[in-house]
Amino acid sequence: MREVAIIGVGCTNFGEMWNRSFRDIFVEAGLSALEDASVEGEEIDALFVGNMSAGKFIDQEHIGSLIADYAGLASLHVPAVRLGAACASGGVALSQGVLAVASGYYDIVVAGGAEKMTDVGTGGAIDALASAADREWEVLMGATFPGLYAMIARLHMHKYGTTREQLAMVAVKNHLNATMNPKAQYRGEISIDEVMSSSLVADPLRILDCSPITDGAAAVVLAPAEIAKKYTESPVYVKASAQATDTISLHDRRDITTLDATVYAAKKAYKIASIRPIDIDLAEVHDCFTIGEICAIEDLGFVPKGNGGPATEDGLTALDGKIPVNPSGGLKACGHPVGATGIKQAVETVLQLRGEAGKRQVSGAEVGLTHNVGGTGGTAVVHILSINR
Amino acid sequence: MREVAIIGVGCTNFGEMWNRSFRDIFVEAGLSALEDASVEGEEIDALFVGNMSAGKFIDQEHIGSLIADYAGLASLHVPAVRLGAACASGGVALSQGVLAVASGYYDIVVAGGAEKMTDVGTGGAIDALASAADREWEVLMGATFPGLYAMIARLHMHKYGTTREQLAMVAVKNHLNATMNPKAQYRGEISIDEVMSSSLVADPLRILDCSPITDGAAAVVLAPAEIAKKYTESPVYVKASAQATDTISLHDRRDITTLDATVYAAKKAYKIASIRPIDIDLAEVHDCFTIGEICAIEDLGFVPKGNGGPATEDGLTALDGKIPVNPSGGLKACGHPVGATGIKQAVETVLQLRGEAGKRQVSGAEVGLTHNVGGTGGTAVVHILSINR
Amino acid sequence: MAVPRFWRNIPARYNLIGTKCLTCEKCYFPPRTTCPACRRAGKIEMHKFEGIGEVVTYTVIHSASEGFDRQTPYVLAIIRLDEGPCMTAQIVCDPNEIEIGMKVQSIFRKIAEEGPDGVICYGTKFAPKR
Amino acid sequence: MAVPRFWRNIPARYNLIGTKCLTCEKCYFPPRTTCPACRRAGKIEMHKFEGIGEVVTYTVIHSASEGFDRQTPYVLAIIRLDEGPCMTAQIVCDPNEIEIGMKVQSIFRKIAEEGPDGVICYGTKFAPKR
Ligand SMILES: [Zn+2]
Ligand SMILES: [Zn+2]
Repeated sequence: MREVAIIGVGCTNFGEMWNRSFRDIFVEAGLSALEDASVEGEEIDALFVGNMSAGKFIDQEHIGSLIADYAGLASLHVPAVRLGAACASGGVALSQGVLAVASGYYDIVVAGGAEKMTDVGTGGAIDALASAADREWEVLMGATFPGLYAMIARLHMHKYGTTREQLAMVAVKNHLNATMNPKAQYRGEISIDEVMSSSLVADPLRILDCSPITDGAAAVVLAPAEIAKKYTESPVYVKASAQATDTISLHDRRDITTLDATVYAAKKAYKIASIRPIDIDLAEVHDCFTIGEICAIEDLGFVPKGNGGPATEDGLTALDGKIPVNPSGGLKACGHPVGATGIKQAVETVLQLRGEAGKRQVSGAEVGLTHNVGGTGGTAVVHILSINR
Repeated sequence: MREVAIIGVGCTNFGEMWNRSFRDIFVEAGLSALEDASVEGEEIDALFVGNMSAGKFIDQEHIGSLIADYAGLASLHVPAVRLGAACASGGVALSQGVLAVASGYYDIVVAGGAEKMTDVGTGGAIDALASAADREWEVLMGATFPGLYAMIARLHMHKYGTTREQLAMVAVKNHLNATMNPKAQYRGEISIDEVMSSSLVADPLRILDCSPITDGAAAVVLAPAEIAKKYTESPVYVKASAQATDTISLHDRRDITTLDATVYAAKKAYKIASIRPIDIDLAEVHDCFTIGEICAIEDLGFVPKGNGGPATEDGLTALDGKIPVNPSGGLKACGHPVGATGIKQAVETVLQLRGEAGKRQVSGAEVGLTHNVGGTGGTAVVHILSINR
Repeated sequence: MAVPRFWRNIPARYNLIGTKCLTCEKCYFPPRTTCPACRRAGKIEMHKFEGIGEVVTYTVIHSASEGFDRQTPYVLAIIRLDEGPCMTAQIVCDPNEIEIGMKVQSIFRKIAEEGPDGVICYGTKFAPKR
Repeated sequence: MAVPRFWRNIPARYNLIGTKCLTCEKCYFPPRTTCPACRRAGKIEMHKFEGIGEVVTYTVIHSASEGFDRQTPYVLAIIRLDEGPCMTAQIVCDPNEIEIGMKVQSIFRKIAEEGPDGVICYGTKFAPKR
């Protein structure tokens, strides 16, 4: 199989965009990625569209065709496929795009993701998000999505002594990073006290532990590594793309506090890339809730199991720490347009590896990791990106 | 890239299955395909799940994880991805599965599709199906899905002299074929008169011109051709897999009576397989409405443009015709569980090529074609299957 | 009939406002942020259509979606506007009167009954041009 | 709360009926048509659970989904049933009383308010085992 490179990236602002539609934001992200890659529409072989639930959010399926159409690719009959794995939809769109280029079947592929969440009210959005969990045996039993992560948090605190403050520190760090990201939904700092006194959603999680409802889209352009330099001075190479699955219901997991899908996907990715966790210079991880980031840095092997809280407290994951996590602000502060998130993580990582991340630049970053989770861990997708081929 | 073979197939009965859930039917189809292939769960490298709208039909996204879980593959952490392109979701699941094996990335892949449509009422099902069209500029302007195909039919009749009777003959033929298919939703013959006097849905289309609302699931097991004989005496080889896109809205097409996505996907498939339309021994085509089959046999190159009606009248596409079309009964009579259809077409074609199609067997069939359409032609997927490697 | 989706498109729905690409001079309805022909080379501006066109094909809807069911049977058509683009819309006329090639002109009408969100949807229909 | 989805599961929801695999002797709730461990080698039969278990973890829901919002705050837990499998359910108790490891027993209760389809959902909750 061929090596694959990311030759262009694009991303909309993240936030509430009342005056813009799903098709508008997707096209904006896609075209800015094409422009970044200096790729013409005629060169595109296929389009991979990550999306969690356009059916529930905008009453529209068949979004592959819709996006190809509005991007001006319909008259070229460019194949477009929609990919989904709940909150990991962007991650699977990226991994299928990588696979398609690696196979030699396609050369230039656009992998994008989008979610337009504010066309329904908050109730509608909460309902759509709950469809990432088992509707029958979690949601209809009274579970909410934050409630499921709250049960992970509760047991993590019980087993490992993780503190409420340590959870808050994840939010504080990611909001601080987001102040340096002009595309982020939230651009103001928050304090531990503010997190701790924000309203309870599902004990112990409070509203400032939760990622927001966001409109947004992101896209990357993929090409075989051997021709990447034709398009860009600074290709970023996909060293590994790995995905793993677990039970859809949290209650059926081997261990409630470990996302085995993350563990397996990461192990596979490290093996493919011949890279160890210690070699990673920065990571964009799936902090849909603060506890999500604590579990992620453990399950990705950055710290031993149970040490996620103290490691966060010690600043390991801060922008100037040993392994900066979520320099973009993460899902928590940059925003979480579900289907876009996995792609946006790649966009941020590419910007960091190119040294184009502005004030939030991680200095000297050469290898980055992205980690995208579906539901409470039913799916996990890990990518390792590097400036070194 | 490697050649790919289908080494096992499975399919549920099609129809209204009030007492069975989405997960139940998918697992049934998947396990029967594995059994047919003599493949163990431990050998499966990935799962590709075609589905149009589980979000709207059963309020459940994240169905990759759900299906992997209920098939007993979660503890193996087998990656599972959901693929969608409206009514062509099964077709894209198959094509992505083929790509994944062809690339060498995976060896044994299950490509399946399912739709559980009767958990919502008829109104809910119609609304979900309408999301295959442009919700904003077709549906909110008063279009229904049958209404869009009715406009294709009207113009086809106007331009080419296609008769109302010829449309009915598609339904009559496919219902006759379905009497010989024990898995079909409708097992009784119908007459031209019955079609012509059935209630008007969208003039000129009547209720017996329309495919029904169906629950069902289907699955195939894919393997590299070089190891296929390890699993089965009678592998069926995927000679081509091609997909094309067009505008989502019917009104934006170059020609309302031609599905250019079909034309392009078919041309590409014939080229890849080095096969001409005349070499095809049977075809399973997308007859969501009777006019759909008329357009399909033209756009696939079986007859010149405009000759679909007379060709049907002359028996060209009958089970004993020159090119039998929809021996399974098609979407029209076998049933149309949307996300399953593209896979079921492959299942039927494999059975035909193996000579295991019972009373509806097309004698001496060696090469078959499947044709799956999303929406009114925003997506088309064509596969060519053969017993000859 | 979710609220933001509908209101966002009010200029297009009420006044037949689409876009024109100054690069290739092609007109589009509904409005597009990108010219599908020119893509990044396209230069887009708003364009108000005259509302005159011709029926490309049509159907009479007997079984309608929610919000439209009290209007059945109604005529639905694909109309080619004089400026070039085609659109889908209802034609206010006797179902026996409609035919391919008929000249039509736009009118402002209620499109659908009050939806679940309490929105009455107004917009563009067409009528035979007299 | 679509009707068929709910009614199809009534034996499981009302009476805690799941499945047992005779091959590996593992019990499953909710019922499964296939044993995830044995797959095709598994032999499945119905199994009624005793309804006794232990709290693995819990939360107190303050912001609930539609149908559940009149019950807030309520306790939600993952419960390990004595027969092995875990399930998610509400615990009828004071939010201050709940703790990890608490023994609980099943009770039959209304689960959610009448939904948009007019169904009142009954099923299994748990209470502290006295
Ligand atoms: Zn232009
Ligand atoms: Zn077993």
